[in-house]
Amino acid sequence: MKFLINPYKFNNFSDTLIKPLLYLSVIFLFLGLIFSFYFSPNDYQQGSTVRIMYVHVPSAWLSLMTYFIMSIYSILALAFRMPFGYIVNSAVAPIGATFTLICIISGSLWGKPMWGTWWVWDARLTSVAVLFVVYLIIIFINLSFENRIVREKVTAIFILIGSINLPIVKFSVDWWNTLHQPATISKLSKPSIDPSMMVPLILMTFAFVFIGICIAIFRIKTEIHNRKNNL
Amino acid sequence: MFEFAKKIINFFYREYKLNLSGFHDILTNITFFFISIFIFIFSIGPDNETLSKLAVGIVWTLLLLSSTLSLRKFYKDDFDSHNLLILHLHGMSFEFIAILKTISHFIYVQIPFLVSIPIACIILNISFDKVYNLLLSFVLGSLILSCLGSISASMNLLNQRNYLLGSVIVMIFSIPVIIFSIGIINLEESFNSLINILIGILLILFSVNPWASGACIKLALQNN
Amino acid sequence: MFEFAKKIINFFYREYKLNLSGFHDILTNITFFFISIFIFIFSIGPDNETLSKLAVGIVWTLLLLSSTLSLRKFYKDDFDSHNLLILHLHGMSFEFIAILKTISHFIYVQIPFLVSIPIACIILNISFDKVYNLLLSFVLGSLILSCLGSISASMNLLNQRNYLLGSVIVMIFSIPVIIFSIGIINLEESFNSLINILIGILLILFSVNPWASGACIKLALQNN
Amino acid sequence: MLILQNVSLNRLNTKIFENISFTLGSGRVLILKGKNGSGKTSLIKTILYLLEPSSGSIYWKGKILPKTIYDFYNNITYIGDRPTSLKQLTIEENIKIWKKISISKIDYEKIRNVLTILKLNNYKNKKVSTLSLGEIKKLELLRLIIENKKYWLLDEPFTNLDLDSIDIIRQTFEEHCKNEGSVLFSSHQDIKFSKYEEIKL
Amino acid sequence: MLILQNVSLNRLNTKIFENISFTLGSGRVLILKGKNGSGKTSLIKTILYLLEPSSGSIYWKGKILPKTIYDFYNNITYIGDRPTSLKQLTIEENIKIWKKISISKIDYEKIRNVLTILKLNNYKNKKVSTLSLGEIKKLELLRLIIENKKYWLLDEPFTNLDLDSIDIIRQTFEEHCKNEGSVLFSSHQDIKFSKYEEIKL
Ligand code: HEM
Ligand SMILES: Nc1ncnc2c1ncn2[C@@H]1O[C@H](COP(=O)(O)OP(=O)(O)OP(=O)(O)O)[C@@H](O)[C@H]1O
Ligand SMILES: Nc1ncnc2c1ncn2[C@@H]1O[C@H](COP(=O)(O)OP(=O)(O)OP(=O)(O)O)[C@@H](O)[C@H]1O
Ligand SMILES: [Mg+2]
Ligand SMILES: [Mg+2]
Repeated sequence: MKFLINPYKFNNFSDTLIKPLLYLSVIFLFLGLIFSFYFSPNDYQQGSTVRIMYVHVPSAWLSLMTYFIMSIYSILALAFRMPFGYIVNSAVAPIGATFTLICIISGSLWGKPMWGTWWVWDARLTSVAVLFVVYLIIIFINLSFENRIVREKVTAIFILIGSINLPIVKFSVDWWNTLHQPATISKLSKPSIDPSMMVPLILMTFAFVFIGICIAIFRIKTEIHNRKNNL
Repeated sequence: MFEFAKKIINFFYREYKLNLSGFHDILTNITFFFISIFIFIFSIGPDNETLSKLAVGIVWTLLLLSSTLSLRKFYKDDFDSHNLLILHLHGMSFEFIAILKTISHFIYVQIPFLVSIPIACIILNISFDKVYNLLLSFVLGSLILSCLGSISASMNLLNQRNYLLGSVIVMIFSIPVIIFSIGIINLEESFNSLINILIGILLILFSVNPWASGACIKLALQNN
Repeated sequence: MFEFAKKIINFFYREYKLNLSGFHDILTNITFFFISIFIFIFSIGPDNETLSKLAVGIVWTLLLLSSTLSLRKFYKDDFDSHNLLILHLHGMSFEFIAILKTISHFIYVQIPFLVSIPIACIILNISFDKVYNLLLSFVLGSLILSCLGSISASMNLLNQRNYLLGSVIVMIFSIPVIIFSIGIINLEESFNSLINILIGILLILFSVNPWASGACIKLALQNN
Repeated sequence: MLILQNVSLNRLNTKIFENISFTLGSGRVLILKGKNGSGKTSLIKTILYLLEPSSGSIYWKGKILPKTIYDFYNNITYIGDRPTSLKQLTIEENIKIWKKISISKIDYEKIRNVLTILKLNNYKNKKVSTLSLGEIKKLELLRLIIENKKYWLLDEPFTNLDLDSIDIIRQTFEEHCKNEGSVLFSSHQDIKFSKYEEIKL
Repeated sequence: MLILQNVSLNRLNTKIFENISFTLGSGRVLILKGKNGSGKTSLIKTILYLLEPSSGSIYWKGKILPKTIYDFYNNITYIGDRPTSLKQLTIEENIKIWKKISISKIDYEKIRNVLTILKLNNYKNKKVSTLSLGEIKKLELLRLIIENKKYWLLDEPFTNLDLDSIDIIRQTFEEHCKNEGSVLFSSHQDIKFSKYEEIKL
């Protein structure tokens, strides 16, 4: 697992990994789209708008996941002095921001038929909005500070402080009663969702994961390349 | 004539370089706007009804804030580094510089805000039929604020005695404007007549601004 | 020891001279504060009950927004004219300078605000028994804002392009502070525990601030 | 041709200088000399008509000045005593802005040559805020080449420059004069020109 | 006594200077010379330990520098290449602030004398923003007298000054050296001292 913390190993390993990942993401996306449009039932309450879920939920999970990964790498970078962490941070932040944006847009498209408004200020939605802004600030810090050392440190510290927001996003539905759906799929015990909906959801989740990893690999590789040339 | 147009374009190119180092600067502006809205919501509470009642006021306050935030940059930096003088020596009268600066303030500082107003309407639950009126009044209002900002920023260059005139009285001038514009959204019947009043104020300010700002800049250059 | 105290006093004398001549900035802030209050009154309508319900939140947000107005002055002027360096050569470490600057920001920028809060309370119909709690939470809150402001202003020294970024960072960090302080006023039973949380945040920031700001100033001096 | 006739200036009710008269024709170098505070900078600003002379008059091409001021401006390059380049931008970006502002038709090749002569070529993509004082001054002086005007008005152009650079600038002035240009500048240093006049303030 | 041993400096991965060694003892004048961009300002900042040398070491009173830095600071006056006086205040207010900041015990009579010598006495109540460049520079140099330290580090102290003022400053330096003080400064101008050393960069 050295390739997860060493830029040179990563570079080599990702070269062998990238092709299968590309194939996998295309396949899963294809299957997922087919399943979510043709082989899944309409919800008895929501009609066909339920299909938004197959975009909404994976992107929501991934936005949280990406931030979690960034937090881990920030710790690695700050506490264990692994510069690869900084590389990952700056490469992955825009991807996370995109997932969050997709989550928000799909959520509000879903919310209009379900709740009657695009947006309410309940705890879940608000904390996701804050998450999005945090992502944006991370990107801005990366773009605005000229001194690389400062930029990296500030970003990592900011990511760590911002990670307070993660549990709030995740558990806000349990802690406060809100409009938003409480955890049904990702419950630790038994998921309370119909299998015919579960399949496309899982397929789409994998598709999103693979696509995300592919883009991340490209971005990390260019970042490593840039650093080599600047130094 | 052709050269004249070129000069204007080049002026805006320069302002662009000064104000924005890239697209992410505009995005930062917009983010600032949204975070401010968040903070209002956190402190006022997420009750939908009060929110949509307060929404117009919130957006106005933020517009006012953003234009006071950028007042310092309006002329000060260029004045201190003698760049206003250099521009003048390239054949632009101070009045003309004032006009161009006002327009570029509108373009580079206010427009990023105006663009985000429709989204703000969504998250603040302003009904969509109001958006058109709202945008119209905001465009007029922010043009007025740009003119007022130009006058007050140029007065601030004289800074020694006139600071009271500079910032504060100009802000007080903006009160009637804001009252009118808020009225525009709430009383829908008299929309046209109120808009006309706003346009009137704008025209007056737009024609006063070059003379006032130009004179202040000139005086400031003599005293410095 | 005696000399040390003298140094601190003299530092504040200098800050006084610096800030007083920039008095119009403070005035601009206060005017902004009151104009915004008027804007809200106009957009809500003078309905007393909603007003006094929302008042605390509004005042808080305005406090926050206007303290971001003054961020630019925090270190920038002294840094550009090398005065921070001169102060350092007179035996003050950058950390110590950061502490003193934060305190002087509190004294010369925030306190004028705190003084105007009672007036705002009258305008906004906040009942007088709440004023004590309100003031206490505001004093703590504005100290926290001063610390945050110091950190972000010193970070902005390293970032000549995008000065709004500092404000944005301050604002996102102040969200929890605002949530807590608003809680203080609304839930009167748990007053003490919430105040303790605020004090906790303040202490953390107050001890982090010198190191963070000091490091940033030092780096900025090296790169400039 | 620029003619000053008995020009005097007051600032804040104190007399700065009195009865200055001279002519700046083509092919000439005029050097303003005088102690600190004797009014060299003020005189240059008076010529630019930023300060109004309290008595006397200034003629440009035979006409009294404020009337033909924009034609006058069109023929001069003024370089003041403080840097005007934008600190947050690089040398190249600054040059680009200056070129655009003055609608200069000079081709980039020539500018690059001058940059090489001034030893700034390696710093083209460095931000002005990270240059040394002398480098900034040389960058300022580049405006002379970019704007390509006939009359040059300069306020202390040699401060912060090393001896080599001073010589390069001096040569540039001489050459400019050979091509019918004219130069007026203030300086505390003694610079030797083949032909020049001094104005004592 | 300040000793530099083989000090080198890199900035942004480019070498600025290499292997500089010298000793600044009491009663000596050291002049830094070099072309624009050769690193004079950077060297002075390195001595102040604002920039960390990439190799070599600096000793103050026999101890390596960052350890005794505040004692070192306590013995020097540094005057940089840009004005630090507060523009919106008058000369007198600036002097008062400097006196307070450096907890100087010098009496006001002496300062007034110096002001008279520098011909600034008439402008005491004028704002710094309305002074001429040379007057501002002279005001800056007043800090040497106010702070009354033994080691003077100056970056281009003679720019913008007229010949008379340069001579006054030169004499001040010489006198300071006679009283066991020492002076290190950078300059592009040739100033004649009775006894001095040059460091080429
Ligand atoms: C803009 C508005 C919305 C945002 C920002 C948002 C955000 C999120 C987030 C962050 C998650 C992941 C939570 C987790 O991993 O536990 C999530 C999950 C989910 N959301 Fe939304 N959502 C929005 C609107 C909606 C709407 C309108 C619906 C449907 C009525 C909905 C239904 C769901 C469901 C069913 C899940 C899966 C819950 C689970 O089992 O974990 N969301 N949403
Ligand atoms: N902040 C900085 N970052 C990177 N490089 C810098 C910085 N400041 C200066 N330099 C570079 O370091 C070199 C030396 O600069 P320095 O200011 O020390 O020169 P100097 O000898 O004082 O020149 P001058 O005589 O023009 O004042 C220059 O080439 C300059 O471009
Ligand atoms: N804005 C101003 N208002 C009032 N007086 C001024 C102003 N600017 C300069 N002065 C005064 O006018 C006199 C001449 O100033 P000026 O800047 O023209 O001198 P200078 O010859 O350029 O001096 P230096 O050689 O120091 O640059 C000085 O005594 C100065 O104090
Ligand atoms: Mg001068
Ligand atoms: Mg230098």
